[in-house]
Amino acid sequence: MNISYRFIGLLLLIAMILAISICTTISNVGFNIPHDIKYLSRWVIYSSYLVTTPIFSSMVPEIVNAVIWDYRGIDTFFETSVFYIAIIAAIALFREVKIELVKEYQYLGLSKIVKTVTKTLLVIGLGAAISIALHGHITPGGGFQAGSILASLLLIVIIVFSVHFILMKGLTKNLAIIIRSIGLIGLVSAIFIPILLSLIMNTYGFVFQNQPKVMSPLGLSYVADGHVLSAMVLLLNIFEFLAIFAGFLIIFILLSRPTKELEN
Amino acid sequence: MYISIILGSLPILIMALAFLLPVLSIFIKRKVVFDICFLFIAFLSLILSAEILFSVVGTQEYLLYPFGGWPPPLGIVYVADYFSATLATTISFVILTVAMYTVWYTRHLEGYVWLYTLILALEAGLLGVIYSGDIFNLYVMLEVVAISSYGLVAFYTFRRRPLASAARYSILGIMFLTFYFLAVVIIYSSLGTLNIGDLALKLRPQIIHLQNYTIISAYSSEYTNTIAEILEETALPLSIALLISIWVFTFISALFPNHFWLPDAHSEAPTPASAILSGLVVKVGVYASIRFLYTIFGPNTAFVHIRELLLNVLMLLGIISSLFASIMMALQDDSKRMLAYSTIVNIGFIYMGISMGSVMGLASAIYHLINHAIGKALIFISIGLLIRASRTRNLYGMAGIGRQYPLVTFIIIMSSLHLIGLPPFGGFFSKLLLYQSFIEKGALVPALTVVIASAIVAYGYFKLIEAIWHTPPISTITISRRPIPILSGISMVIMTASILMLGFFAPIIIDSVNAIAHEIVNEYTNYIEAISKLATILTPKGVGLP
Amino acid sequence: MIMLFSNILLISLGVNIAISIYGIVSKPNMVKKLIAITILSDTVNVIAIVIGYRLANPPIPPIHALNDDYRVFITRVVDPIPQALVLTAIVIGLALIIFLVFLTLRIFRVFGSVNLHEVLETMYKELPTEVHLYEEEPSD
Amino acid sequence: MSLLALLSVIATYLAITERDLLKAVIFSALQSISYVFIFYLLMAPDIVLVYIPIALGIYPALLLFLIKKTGRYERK
Amino acid sequence: MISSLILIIIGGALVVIGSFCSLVAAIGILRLPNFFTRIHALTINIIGGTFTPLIGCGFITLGLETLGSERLFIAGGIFFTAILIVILGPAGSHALTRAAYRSKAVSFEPKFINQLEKEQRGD
Amino acid sequence: MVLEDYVRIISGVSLAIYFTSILLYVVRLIKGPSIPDMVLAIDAITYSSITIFILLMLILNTPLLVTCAMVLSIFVYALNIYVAKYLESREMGE
Repeated sequence: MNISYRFIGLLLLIAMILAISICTTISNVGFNIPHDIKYLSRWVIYSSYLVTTPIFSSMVPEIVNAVIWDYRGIDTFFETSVFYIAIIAAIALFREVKIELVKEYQYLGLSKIVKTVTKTLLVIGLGAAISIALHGHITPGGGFQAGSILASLLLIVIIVFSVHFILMKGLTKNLAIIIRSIGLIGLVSAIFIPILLSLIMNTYGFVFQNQPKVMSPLGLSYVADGHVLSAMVLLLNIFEFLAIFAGFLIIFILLSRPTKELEN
Repeated sequence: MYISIILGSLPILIMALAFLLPVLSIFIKRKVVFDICFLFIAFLSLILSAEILFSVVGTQEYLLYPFGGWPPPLGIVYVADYFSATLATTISFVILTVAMYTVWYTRHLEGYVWLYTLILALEAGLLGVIYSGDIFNLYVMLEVVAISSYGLVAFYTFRRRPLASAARYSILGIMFLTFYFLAVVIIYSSLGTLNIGDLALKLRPQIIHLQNYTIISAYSSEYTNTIAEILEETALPLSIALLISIWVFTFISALFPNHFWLPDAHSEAPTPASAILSGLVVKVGVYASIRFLYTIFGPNTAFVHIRELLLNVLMLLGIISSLFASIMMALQDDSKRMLAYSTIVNIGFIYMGISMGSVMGLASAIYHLINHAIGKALIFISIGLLIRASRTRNLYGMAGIGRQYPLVTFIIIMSSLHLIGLPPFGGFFSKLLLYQSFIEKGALVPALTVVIASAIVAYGYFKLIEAIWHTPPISTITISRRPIPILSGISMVIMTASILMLGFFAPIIIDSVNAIAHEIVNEYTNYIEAISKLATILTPKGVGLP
Repeated sequence: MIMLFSNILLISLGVNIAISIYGIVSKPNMVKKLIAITILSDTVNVIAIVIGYRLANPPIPPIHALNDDYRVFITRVVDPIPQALVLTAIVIGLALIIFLVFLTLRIFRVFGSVNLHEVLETMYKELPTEVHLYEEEPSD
Repeated sequence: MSLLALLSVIATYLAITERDLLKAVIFSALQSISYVFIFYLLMAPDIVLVYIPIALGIYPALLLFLIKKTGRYERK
Repeated sequence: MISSLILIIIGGALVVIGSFCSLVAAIGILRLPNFFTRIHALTINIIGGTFTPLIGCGFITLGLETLGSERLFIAGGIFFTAILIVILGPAGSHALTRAAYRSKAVSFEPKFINQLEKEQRGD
Repeated sequence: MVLEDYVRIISGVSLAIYFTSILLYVVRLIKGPSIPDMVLAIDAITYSSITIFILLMLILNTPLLVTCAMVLSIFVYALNIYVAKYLESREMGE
């Protein structure tokens, strides 16, 4: 009886959506998908890989990556901070809980077929994630994408093999915190590189500066296949990859502790 | 217009130093090291933000920082005008004084590192909100503030009430901030830009001639001449975005219909966190409302009608909020809960001041905001000392505890008088200014509300003082007297001195607050001009779209 | 025709938002609230991406090929800025969800229930009876 | 695309009204897949790459951890 | 030119076979009576409905010379995806079926013969 | 040109068939009496969508989107594993 009510509700909902949209279309109200993009985006697209005037370019062909690391770098930095604070708050919520290792971890987990396949998958996925992180500024992808892919692969490993497997292999919580800190310190030092350089070279530098600008001639770049590409975004992507993946690892290790141990 | 690297690196620096503390906690176990680091970071932020304030006041120009060297609508820019510089200095000052108390507070607490880290992250987020000149960056910083507040509220994980109140607070907070993101997206889709100065420029096509700002409008206006038509087309979405964002800000600052989470959340946090949440975090919503209602959708835009309506609604909500919360406050038995309700009363006053729409009203709102930030933090930390001594928060349980600590009781009395609004403290002058601004416009109901709510609040505070000073102690609880810790004693004395100064130098402060309000209400072109100049400097000559 | 389709798209997304708000507000179970929150933030992200879409023949993702002509590219590319904003918003939403997951687990440990109505009832009920022993410290 | 949006409405409705939380998680996975489709059709490969691991890899796992620990059925 | 024609024709044929298999699998998943029979239809979907057309698409991209020098990269990606699916799909359905059998989450009705149960009992 | 038209026609027809089969899978997902049935339907939907992604990439001529299908093919496996673990074991972490 209950189920049938739910499906009648569903049908009414869909009929309502269709009716409202037809009515709005007939009365010519509503959102039209535009034929053109915003002028600001034109500027962003133009200056993201404009080799003719390198003083106003970010040298990143992947425009979304250019926006998140160059034009809006501080957003991304603080977004990583939000993630970090969430982890800190999670650790603070579970701060007095200890974990005991189970030595016979090979009897835990799912069947042998799944374990073998997961090992293969881990190798393949590690390669894919690293390539996505390294090519983040040329092809789709970047630090977050690679980090979250690798983290979810590790989650699959935790679920297939049990958390003790990962801990016995040496990927403990403290190691994850250290990797995460290396990533974050790398991020912070990378965004302050131009300022340090400017102090040495006696010019002006901006926080998050990627390529030469009007007021300062600093910039990190490298040449591949005759194309000048930004090395700064590459660095930031790698550090972000480390930070995101280790952050997720902390979360998963905390979360996958068996309940029995939590109660003590 | 000056480019200041201090402004650009301040929130990032605090956040990065806050990241270091948990890493150090793996290697170092001595608490003294972390105390020194914590106090040092808080002190550093006070020094740097005061430096920013002094250079803004000294040079009479805005301080700006473009991140990555991109001209404003393309990149993110931090802006320090008089208002944000003043507010940031207040925030750093309050956090430093609360930090001095926190060091004593955590002396037997497990997991003090997490508390320190969360407080520093909260400070970075607050400063970022204040300095940010970009509405999406504002969203990110609001999320930083929000998530560290959730973490602080849920800090006592072994007790029931903090967890439940944190759950309600965080679920609603996530929902509301998602709506703010929706509003940002709507604004971007209508006007094609995210920069506050650029938005302010675009929304006033009749007043400001876009040709004067060629560089900034070249970046983001597809129809430089026909912006008025675009405004007509997108009037409905923009009004919806304005309504949504103001609604979200009233949630953050706990105005009447959205206030219900505050008493639980603010009273269940650790005491230093309560001081910061109650004194500073709710002010973030006020700041953002002022930016949206005055700088962006100001009095001269095409949105006059919807803005007037919104101001009237805010006035009504402020009146209801202050009356309701003052009655609720007088009924409480729990000391921290009482102070939390007092925060809602004062937020009501501040919103009433904002919604007058005049220079004087805004000035009184800003003055009251600063007064309340310092006074509320002070009374929270001094009550926290007494709570520690008596081991209970209940007023009847705390009976007579004040006689053991005469200095603390004296400070509590002073700060209560400040918050009630009696001379010679700052609270009196800000409430007087508020009252005058209502009388000036002939609005009798708000003026009466200020008086009545203050009287009811006074009853609540007198109940508190009577309980801790006059009532004889209950014999079952043995109270042992301990010396007042030095650091928190110093911080309380500093804050008391500052609330006295806010009262003694009231004429000067009223003048400067009036100048700030005048700047925001009338001289909004200064903001746009500063950003436009920055864009002109940073754009290389001869660059244009093919 | 295009307007009809875009209207159906946007109205369905609006209905999704409405359903998820209903879920957040009226369902007492914390896990159900979590599911509703994920749906809400995802839907807002989809709306942001829809706003950045354009009608071109056919549109292409915002990535330069290394030897691209700007004039041809600009006629087909979709708007990159909403995509960048959404990328940021997705990670922020994930962080908040992670915090909520841990909070829910903690609530279950302490209260023995994840039903928020029950939890709040328990909380308010124990207010008059429980001794207010807060801010506890070891006696020294 | 509008068809997929309708599909996501179905999935959302079922996920919210379902009392069995495990089924609700599976319905929200269906909703995630339809959103992945929409992102793909709207030409946002970066979003797809970050949304797939998060919405199909991490959210269901977190929710299943929670459901395993707190109980499968939603009480009235 | 001729080689690319052959590649494209083979690829097109594989895609058509794949879509047929997908339809068959859909009908099977919809109409078959219980979970353990439906898992066969899923296998048809994995191998016939996904692996075959992906190989076909790889051949088509190899054959289409208008895609230019990037087509090797795309075809590599497609073949990689196909191999991943061949590895992961059966393992995933194995895990699911095993869990469903062990936890008795699925009813056996209509049941004709349960060979696995007999073997486990040692008959 | 003839070759491209041929490819386009074949891919278009296949796309239509794949979308139809996705609808059928959705019916099974809604009907599905037990949890493994529903997961099975989700699996089938995801596999079909991988194929659709590749075919759409051929039709729209946007070669950079191939990575999306690759990553999606990794994560089909995830939901299977999670539900299997949920059904099979006492704790998710063990």
